[in-house]
Amino acid sequence: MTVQVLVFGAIAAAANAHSVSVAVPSSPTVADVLAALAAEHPALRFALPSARLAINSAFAASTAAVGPGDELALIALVGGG
Amino acid sequence: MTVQVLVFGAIAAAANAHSVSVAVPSSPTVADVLAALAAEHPALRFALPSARLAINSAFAASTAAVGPGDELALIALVGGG
Amino acid sequence: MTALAHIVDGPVTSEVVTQALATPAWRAGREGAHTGAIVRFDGVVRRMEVDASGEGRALVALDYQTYDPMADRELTALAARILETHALLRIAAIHSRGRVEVGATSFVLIVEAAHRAEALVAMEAFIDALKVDAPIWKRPIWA
Amino acid sequence: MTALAHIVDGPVTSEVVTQALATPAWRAGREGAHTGAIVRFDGVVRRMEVDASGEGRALVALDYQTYDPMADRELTALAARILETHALLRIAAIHSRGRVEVGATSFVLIVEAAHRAEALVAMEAFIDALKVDAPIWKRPIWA
Repeated sequence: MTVQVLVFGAIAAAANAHSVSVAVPSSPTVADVLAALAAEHPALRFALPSARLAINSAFAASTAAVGPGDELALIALVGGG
Repeated sequence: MTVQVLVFGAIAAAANAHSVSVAVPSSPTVADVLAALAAEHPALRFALPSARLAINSAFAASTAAVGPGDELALIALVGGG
Repeated sequence: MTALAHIVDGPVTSEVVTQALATPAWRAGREGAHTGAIVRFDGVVRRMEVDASGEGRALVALDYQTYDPMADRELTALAARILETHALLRIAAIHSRGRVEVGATSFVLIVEAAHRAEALVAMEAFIDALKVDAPIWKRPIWA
Repeated sequence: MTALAHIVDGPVTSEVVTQALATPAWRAGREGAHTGAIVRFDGVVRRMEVDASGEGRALVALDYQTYDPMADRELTALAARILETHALLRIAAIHSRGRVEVGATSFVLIVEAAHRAEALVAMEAFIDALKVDAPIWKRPIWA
Protein backbone atom coordinates (compact mmCIF):
# COMPACT_ATOMS: atom_id res chain seq x y z
CA MET A 1 0.00 0.00 0.00
CA THR A 2 0.99 3.63 -0.36
CA VAL A 3 0.84 6.16 2.48
CA GLN A 4 1.14 9.92 2.51
CA VAL A 5 3.39 11.54 5.12
CA LEU A 6 3.13 15.24 5.93
CA VAL A 7 6.46 17.06 6.17
CA PHE A 8 7.39 20.51 7.49
CA GLY A 9 10.15 23.04 7.83
CA ALA A 10 13.56 21.99 6.50
CA ILE A 11 12.16 18.60 5.43
CA ALA A 12 9.43 20.22 3.37
CA ALA A 13 12.08 22.43 1.81
CA ALA A 14 14.26 19.41 1.00
CA ALA A 15 11.29 17.50 -0.41
CA ASN A 16 10.00 20.59 -2.18
CA ALA A 17 6.55 19.48 -1.05
CA HIS A 18 4.30 19.44 2.02
CA SER A 19 3.82 15.70 1.87
CA VAL A 20 5.59 12.70 0.39
CA SER A 21 4.25 9.25 -0.48
CA VAL A 22 5.96 5.96 0.20
CA ALA A 23 5.16 2.31 -0.61
CA VAL A 24 4.92 0.13 2.49
CA PRO A 25 4.00 -3.53 3.15
CA SER A 26 0.40 -4.27 4.15
CA SER A 27 -0.31 -3.78 7.87
CA PRO A 28 2.68 -1.46 8.17
CA THR A 29 4.24 -0.21 11.37
CA VAL A 30 5.84 3.15 12.08
CA ALA A 31 9.26 1.52 11.54
CA ASP A 32 8.16 0.35 8.08
CA VAL A 33 7.15 3.89 7.13
CA LEU A 34 10.43 5.36 8.37
CA ALA A 35 12.43 2.69 6.51
CA ALA A 36 10.49 3.36 3.32
CA LEU A 37 11.07 7.11 3.67
CA ALA A 38 14.82 6.53 3.92
CA ALA A 39 14.82 4.14 0.96
CA GLU A 40 12.59 6.11 -1.39
CA HIS A 41 13.52 9.70 -0.44
CA PRO A 42 17.29 10.04 -0.11
CA ALA A 43 16.91 13.82 0.13
CA LEU A 44 15.16 13.40 3.48
CA ARG A 45 17.77 11.12 5.07
CA PHE A 46 19.54 14.05 6.75
CA ALA A 47 16.52 14.60 8.97
CA LEU A 48 15.51 11.05 9.81
CA PRO A 49 17.88 10.40 12.75
CA SER A 50 16.12 13.11 14.78
CA ALA A 51 12.64 12.63 13.35
CA ARG A 52 9.62 10.91 14.84
CA LEU A 53 6.40 9.88 13.18
CA ALA A 54 3.08 11.12 14.50
CA ILE A 55 -0.12 9.21 13.83
CA ASN A 56 -3.24 11.35 13.99
CA SER A 57 -1.41 14.15 15.82
CA ALA A 58 0.28 12.01 18.47
CA PHE A 59 3.85 10.70 18.51
CA ALA A 60 3.84 6.95 17.87
CA ALA A 61 6.26 4.19 18.91
CA SER A 62 8.19 2.43 16.15
CA THR A 63 6.09 -0.71 16.64
CA ALA A 64 2.76 1.11 16.35
CA ALA A 65 0.46 -0.01 13.53
CA VAL A 66 -0.42 2.38 10.73
CA GLY A 67 -4.01 2.12 9.47
CA PRO A 68 -5.33 3.09 6.05
CA GLY A 69 -7.10 6.31 7.14
CA ASP A 70 -4.41 7.56 9.52
CA GLU A 71 -2.86 10.99 9.13
CA LEU A 72 0.92 10.60 9.25
CA ALA A 73 3.35 13.44 9.96
CA LEU A 74 7.13 13.40 10.15
CA ILE A 75 8.24 15.64 13.03
CA ALA A 76 11.94 16.49 13.10
CA LEU A 77 13.86 17.93 16.02
CA VAL A 78 13.85 21.52 14.78
CA GLY A 79 11.26 23.05 17.08
CA GLY A 80 9.86 26.47 17.82
CA GLY A 81 10.56 28.91 20.61
CA MET B 1 37.36 56.38 71.51
CA THR B 2 33.77 55.18 71.30
CA VAL B 3 31.96 54.52 68.03
CA GLN B 4 28.31 53.86 67.27
CA VAL B 5 27.41 50.99 64.95
CA LEU B 6 23.99 50.76 63.31
CA VAL B 7 22.39 47.30 63.45
CA PHE B 8 19.37 45.82 61.66
CA GLY B 9 17.10 42.83 61.42
CA ALA B 10 17.96 39.90 63.67
CA ILE B 11 20.98 41.76 65.09
CA ALA B 12 18.81 44.71 66.10
CA ALA B 13 16.41 42.26 67.72
CA ALA B 14 19.26 40.56 69.62
CA ALA B 15 20.67 43.93 70.70
CA ASN B 16 17.20 45.26 71.43
CA ALA B 17 18.41 48.50 69.82
CA HIS B 18 19.05 50.04 66.41
CA SER B 19 22.64 50.88 67.27
CA VAL B 20 25.30 49.73 69.71
CA SER B 21 28.41 51.52 70.95
CA VAL B 22 31.85 50.02 71.38
CA ALA B 23 35.17 51.28 72.73
CA VAL B 24 37.99 51.06 70.19
CA PRO B 25 41.66 52.14 70.13
CA SER B 26 42.46 55.50 68.55
CA SER B 27 42.79 55.40 64.73
CA PRO B 28 40.73 52.21 64.61
CA THR B 29 40.30 49.92 61.64
CA VAL B 30 37.25 47.91 60.63
CA ALA B 31 38.87 44.85 62.23
CA ASP B 32 39.17 46.73 65.53
CA VAL B 33 35.48 47.61 65.48
CA LEU B 34 34.45 44.02 64.70
CA ALA B 35 36.71 42.69 67.47
CA ALA B 36 35.26 45.19 69.94
CA LEU B 37 31.71 44.21 68.94
CA ALA B 38 32.50 40.56 69.66
CA ALA B 39 34.16 41.39 72.99
CA GLU B 40 31.60 43.87 74.32
CA HIS B 41 28.37 42.45 72.86
CA PRO B 42 28.28 38.67 73.31
CA ALA B 43 24.61 38.64 72.19
CA LEU B 44 25.70 39.71 68.71
CA ARG B 45 28.39 37.05 68.25
CA PHE B 46 25.99 34.70 66.44
CA ALA B 47 25.84 37.15 63.53
CA LEU B 48 29.43 38.27 63.26
CA PRO B 49 30.83 35.43 61.13
CA SER B 50 28.57 36.46 58.23
CA ALA B 51 28.58 40.19 58.92
CA ARG B 52 30.47 42.98 57.20
CA LEU B 53 30.96 46.55 58.28
CA ALA B 54 29.89 49.40 56.03
CA ILE B 55 31.49 52.83 56.38
CA ASN B 56 29.33 55.64 55.06
CA SER B 57 27.08 53.22 53.16
CA ALA B 58 29.83 51.23 51.46
CA PHE B 59 31.26 47.85 52.47
CA ALA B 60 34.77 48.33 53.87
CA ALA B 61 37.80 46.02 54.01
CA SER B 62 38.98 44.88 57.43
CA THR B 63 42.06 47.09 57.16
CA ALA B 64 40.07 50.23 56.30
CA ALA B 65 40.43 53.16 58.73
CA VAL B 66 37.41 54.35 60.70
CA GLY B 67 37.25 58.14 61.14
CA PRO B 68 35.48 60.05 63.92
CA GLY B 69 32.53 61.27 61.82
CA ASP B 70 31.95 58.03 59.88
CA GLU B 71 28.57 56.29 59.86
CA LEU B 72 29.15 52.63 60.65
CA ALA B 73 26.65 49.86 59.92
CA LEU B 74 26.88 46.14 60.59
CA ILE B 75 25.38 44.26 57.62
CA ALA B 76 24.74 40.58 58.18
CA LEU B 77 24.06 37.97 55.56
CA VAL B 78 20.29 37.92 55.93
CA GLY B 79 19.21 39.87 52.88
CA GLY B 80 16.03 40.77 51.08
CA GLY B 81 14.31 39.26 48.04
CA MET C 1 -1.14 42.98 13.51
CA THR C 2 -2.24 43.59 17.09
CA ALA C 3 -0.44 41.73 19.82
CA LEU C 4 -2.65 39.40 21.80
CA ALA C 5 -2.98 39.72 25.56
CA HIS C 6 -4.29 36.66 27.35
CA ILE C 7 -5.95 36.50 30.71
CA VAL C 8 -4.47 33.67 32.69
CA ASP C 9 -6.47 32.37 35.60
CA GLY C 10 -6.50 28.58 35.50
CA PRO C 11 -3.66 26.28 36.53
CA VAL C 12 -2.73 25.46 32.92
CA THR C 13 -3.05 27.86 30.01
CA SER C 14 -1.66 26.87 26.63
CA GLU C 15 -2.36 27.99 23.14
CA VAL C 16 -0.91 28.54 19.70
CA VAL C 17 -2.17 31.85 18.33
CA THR C 18 -1.85 33.53 14.95
CA GLN C 19 -0.18 36.74 16.07
CA ALA C 20 2.61 38.27 18.10
CA LEU C 21 2.14 38.12 21.83
CA ALA C 22 1.67 40.77 24.49
CA THR C 23 1.87 40.51 28.25
CA PRO C 24 -0.85 38.24 29.59
CA ALA C 25 -2.80 39.52 32.56
CA TRP C 26 -1.84 37.31 35.45
CA ARG C 27 -4.83 37.04 37.70
CA ALA C 28 -4.11 36.15 41.31
CA GLY C 29 -5.80 32.84 42.02
CA ARG C 30 -6.69 30.84 45.08
CA GLU C 31 -3.14 29.50 44.95
CA GLY C 32 -1.90 33.06 45.42
CA ALA C 33 -1.08 32.76 49.10
CA HIS C 34 1.33 29.86 48.46
CA THR C 35 3.06 31.70 45.66
CA GLY C 36 6.62 32.84 46.29
CA ALA C 37 7.87 33.25 42.72
CA ILE C 38 6.44 34.08 39.33
CA VAL C 39 8.87 33.83 36.44
CA ARG C 40 8.01 34.94 32.95
CA PHE C 41 9.99 34.26 29.80
CA ASP C 42 9.46 36.18 26.56
CA GLY C 43 11.08 34.75 23.46
CA VAL C 44 11.65 37.65 21.10
CA VAL C 45 12.49 37.53 17.38
CA ARG C 46 16.12 38.58 17.09
CA ARG C 47 17.38 40.58 14.12
CA MET C 48 20.45 38.47 13.41
CA GLU C 49 20.14 34.79 12.57
CA VAL C 50 22.59 32.32 11.13
CA ASP C 51 21.75 31.38 7.54
CA ALA C 52 22.30 28.02 5.81
CA SER C 53 25.96 28.88 5.10
CA GLY C 54 26.63 29.61 8.78
CA GLU C 55 26.84 33.39 8.29
CA GLY C 56 25.07 35.91 10.51
CA ARG C 57 22.39 37.67 8.50
CA ALA C 58 19.69 40.24 9.25
CA LEU C 59 16.04 39.31 9.03
CA VAL C 60 12.81 41.23 9.19
CA ALA C 61 10.58 38.55 10.67
CA LEU C 62 10.18 34.86 11.41
CA ASP C 63 7.33 32.89 9.93
CA TYR C 64 6.20 30.16 12.33
CA GLN C 65 4.58 27.13 10.77
CA THR C 66 2.63 24.77 13.02
CA TYR C 67 1.17 21.33 12.50
CA ASP C 68 -2.36 21.72 13.81
CA PRO C 69 -3.99 20.58 16.02
CA MET C 70 -0.91 18.68 17.22
CA ALA C 71 0.99 21.87 18.12
CA ASP C 72 -1.73 22.95 20.53
CA ARG C 73 -2.05 19.45 21.98
CA GLU C 74 1.68 19.06 22.56
CA LEU C 75 1.91 22.49 24.16
CA THR C 76 -0.94 21.61 26.51
CA ALA C 77 0.46 18.16 27.33
CA LEU C 78 3.88 19.63 28.01
CA ALA C 79 2.45 22.37 30.24
CA ALA C 80 0.44 19.84 32.24
CA ARG C 81 3.48 17.56 32.59
CA ILE C 82 5.78 20.34 33.76
CA LEU C 83 3.13 21.64 36.18
CA GLU C 84 2.96 18.25 37.83
CA THR C 85 6.65 17.27 37.65
CA HIS C 86 7.84 20.51 39.20
CA ALA C 87 4.91 21.01 41.60
CA LEU C 88 4.04 24.36 40.08
CA LEU C 89 0.99 26.33 41.12
CA ARG C 90 0.33 27.64 37.64
CA ILE C 91 1.77 27.60 34.15
CA ALA C 92 0.97 29.39 30.92
CA ALA C 93 2.60 28.72 27.55
CA ILE C 94 1.57 30.62 24.44
CA HIS C 95 3.29 30.33 21.07
CA SER C 96 2.81 32.36 17.92
CA ARG C 97 1.86 30.94 14.54
CA GLY C 98 2.62 32.81 11.32
CA ARG C 99 4.68 35.95 10.85
CA VAL C 100 6.26 37.70 13.84
CA GLU C 101 8.40 40.81 13.26
CA VAL C 102 11.88 41.38 14.67
CA GLY C 103 11.54 42.70 18.23
CA ALA C 104 8.13 41.14 18.79
CA THR C 105 7.41 38.26 21.16
CA SER C 106 6.67 34.84 19.64
CA PHE C 107 6.66 32.75 22.80
CA VAL C 108 5.58 33.46 26.36
CA LEU C 109 6.04 31.10 29.28
CA ILE C 110 4.96 31.97 32.81
CA VAL C 111 5.42 29.71 35.78
CA GLU C 112 4.18 30.32 39.30
CA ALA C 113 5.62 28.33 42.19
CA ALA C 114 6.20 28.41 45.91
CA HIS C 115 9.93 29.01 45.43
CA ARG C 116 12.27 30.49 42.87
CA ALA C 117 14.36 27.34 42.38
CA GLU C 118 11.52 25.14 41.14
CA ALA C 119 10.18 27.92 38.93
CA LEU C 120 13.52 28.37 37.15
CA VAL C 121 14.16 24.63 36.76
CA ALA C 122 10.65 24.15 35.37
CA MET C 123 11.17 27.00 32.90
CA GLU C 124 14.39 25.48 31.56
CA ALA C 125 12.79 22.03 31.34
CA PHE C 126 9.78 23.40 29.47
CA ILE C 127 11.80 25.30 26.88
CA ASP C 128 14.16 22.38 26.28
CA ALA C 129 11.22 20.02 25.79
CA LEU C 130 9.37 22.51 23.60
CA LYS C 131 12.20 22.46 21.08
CA VAL C 132 12.00 18.66 20.89
CA ASP C 133 8.27 18.01 21.09
CA ALA C 134 6.36 20.94 19.64
CA PRO C 135 5.59 20.60 15.93
CA ILE C 136 6.45 24.24 15.26
CA TRP C 137 8.97 25.41 12.68
CA LYS C 138 10.37 28.81 11.95
CA ARG C 139 11.26 30.16 8.53
CA PRO C 140 13.45 33.26 8.38
CA ILE C 141 12.28 36.16 6.25
CA TRP C 142 15.61 37.75 5.38
CA ALA C 143 16.06 41.51 5.12
CA MET D 1 -1.62 50.91 49.22
CA THR D 2 -1.39 51.17 45.46
CA ALA D 3 1.15 49.00 43.70
CA LEU D 4 3.79 50.94 41.84
CA ALA D 5 4.32 50.45 38.13
CA HIS D 6 7.64 51.61 36.76
CA ILE D 7 8.47 52.54 33.23
CA VAL D 8 11.74 50.95 32.27
CA ASP D 9 13.58 52.39 29.31
CA GLY D 10 17.26 52.78 30.23
CA PRO D 11 19.84 49.98 30.37
CA VAL D 12 19.86 49.94 34.18
CA THR D 13 16.86 50.64 36.39
CA SER D 14 17.12 50.08 40.11
CA GLU D 15 15.20 51.40 43.05
CA VAL D 16 13.95 50.66 46.52
CA VAL D 17 10.39 51.88 46.84
CA THR D 18 7.99 52.13 49.76
CA GLN D 19 5.17 50.00 48.39
CA ALA D 20 4.28 46.71 46.77
CA LEU D 21 5.25 46.40 43.12
CA ALA D 22 3.23 46.05 39.94
CA THR D 23 4.35 45.08 36.46
CA PRO D 24 6.77 47.66 35.06
CA ALA D 25 6.09 48.81 31.52
CA TRP D 26 8.95 47.47 29.45
CA ARG D 27 9.58 49.90 26.67
CA ALA D 28 11.31 48.54 23.59
CA GLY D 29 14.62 50.31 23.26
CA ARG D 30 17.25 50.72 20.58
CA GLU D 31 18.64 47.38 21.79
CA GLY D 32 15.33 45.79 20.82
CA ALA D 33 16.51 44.25 17.60
CA HIS D 34 19.26 42.28 19.37
CA THR D 35 16.91 41.04 22.04
CA GLY D 36 16.10 37.33 22.02
CA ALA D 37 14.94 36.83 25.60
CA ILE D 38 13.31 38.88 28.33
CA VAL D 39 12.99 37.14 31.68
CA ARG D 40 11.09 38.62 34.58
CA PHE D 41 11.12 37.41 38.16
CA ASP D 42 8.50 38.45 40.71
CA GLY D 43 9.26 37.66 44.33
CA VAL D 44 5.92 37.32 46.08
CA VAL D 45 5.23 37.31 49.82
CA ARG D 46 4.29 33.72 50.70
CA ARG D 47 1.72 32.94 53.37
CA MET D 48 3.76 30.30 55.16
CA GLU D 49 7.14 31.11 56.68
CA VAL D 50 9.32 29.26 59.11
CA ASP D 51 9.38 30.89 62.54
CA ALA D 52 12.27 31.01 65.02
CA SER D 53 11.42 27.53 66.34
CA GLY D 54 11.58 26.06 62.82
CA GLU D 55 7.82 25.61 62.55
CA GLY D 56 5.79 26.66 59.50
CA ARG D 57 3.49 29.51 60.45
CA ALA D 58 1.06 31.75 58.58
CA LEU D 59 1.77 35.42 58.18
CA VAL D 60 -0.22 38.36 56.89
CA ALA D 61 2.64 40.47 55.56
CA LEU D 62 6.38 41.03 55.55
CA ASP D 63 7.85 44.30 56.73
CA TYR D 64 11.01 45.14 54.78
CA GLN D 65 13.53 47.32 56.55
CA THR D 66 16.26 48.94 54.46
CA TYR D 67 19.43 50.78 55.37
CA ASP D 68 19.20 53.90 53.25
CA PRO D 69 20.75 55.14 51.04
CA MET D 70 22.99 52.06 50.97
CA ALA D 71 20.17 49.75 49.87
CA ASP D 72 19.55 51.78 46.74
CA ARG D 73 23.27 52.10 46.02
CA GLU D 74 23.94 48.38 46.40
CA LEU D 75 20.96 47.51 44.20
CA THR D 76 22.24 49.88 41.50
CA ALA D 77 25.85 48.67 41.76
CA LEU D 78 24.70 45.06 41.58
CA ALA D 79 22.48 45.74 38.56
CA ALA D 80 25.32 47.50 36.73
CA ARG D 81 27.74 44.69 37.57
CA ILE D 82 25.39 41.94 36.38
CA LEU D 83 24.57 43.90 33.21
CA GLU D 84 28.23 44.02 32.31
CA THR D 85 29.30 40.57 33.51
CA HIS D 86 26.54 38.79 31.63
CA ALA D 87 26.49 41.07 28.58
CA LEU D 88 22.83 41.93 29.13
CA LEU D 89 21.03 44.50 27.02
CA ARG D 90 18.94 45.76 29.91
CA ILE D 91 18.25 45.09 33.57
CA ALA D 92 15.73 46.40 36.09
CA ALA D 93 15.70 45.60 39.80
CA ILE D 94 13.10 47.07 42.12
CA HIS D 95 12.68 46.14 45.78
CA SER D 96 9.98 47.08 48.25
CA ARG D 97 10.58 48.83 51.54
CA GLY D 98 8.04 48.60 54.37
CA ARG D 99 4.98 46.40 54.63
CA VAL D 100 3.99 44.10 51.76
CA GLU D 101 0.94 41.85 52.13
CA VAL D 102 0.86 38.12 51.45
CA GLY D 103 0.35 37.57 47.71
CA ALA D 104 1.86 40.92 46.74
CA THR D 105 5.17 41.39 44.95
CA SER D 106 8.11 42.74 46.94
CA PHE D 107 10.88 42.29 44.39
CA VAL D 108 10.94 42.51 40.60
CA LEU D 109 13.92 41.67 38.43
CA ILE D 110 13.81 41.89 34.65
CA VAL D 111 16.71 41.02 32.39
CA GLU D 112 16.85 41.42 28.65
CA ALA D 113 19.51 39.59 26.65
CA ALA D 114 20.29 38.24 23.22
CA HIS D 115 19.75 34.65 24.38
CA ARG D 116 17.84 32.78 27.05
CA ALA D 117 20.89 31.14 28.63
CA GLU D 118 22.63 34.36 29.64
CA ALA D 119 19.36 35.88 30.86
CA LEU D 120 18.67 32.95 33.20
CA VAL D 121 22.23 32.76 34.51
CA ALA D 122 22.24 36.52 35.14
CA MET D 123 18.94 36.26 37.00
CA GLU D 124 20.25 33.56 39.34
CA ALA D 125 23.48 35.48 39.91
CA PHE D 126 21.59 38.66 40.72
CA ILE D 127 19.25 37.08 43.24
CA ASP D 128 22.06 35.17 44.96
CA ALA D 129 24.13 38.36 45.26
CA LEU D 130 21.12 40.38 46.41
CA LYS D 131 20.72 38.16 49.45
CA VAL D 132 24.37 38.74 50.38
CA ASP D 133 24.89 42.39 49.48
CA ALA D 134 21.64 44.27 49.83
CA PRO D 135 21.08 45.84 53.26
CA ILE D 136 17.44 44.81 53.31
CA TRP D 137 15.81 42.78 56.09
CA LYS D 138 12.39 41.27 56.37
CA ARG D 139 10.34 41.01 59.53
CA PRO D 140 7.37 38.64 59.50
CA ILE D 141 4.03 39.96 60.65
CA TRP D 142 2.41 36.75 61.89
CA ALA D 143 -1.27 36.02 61.44
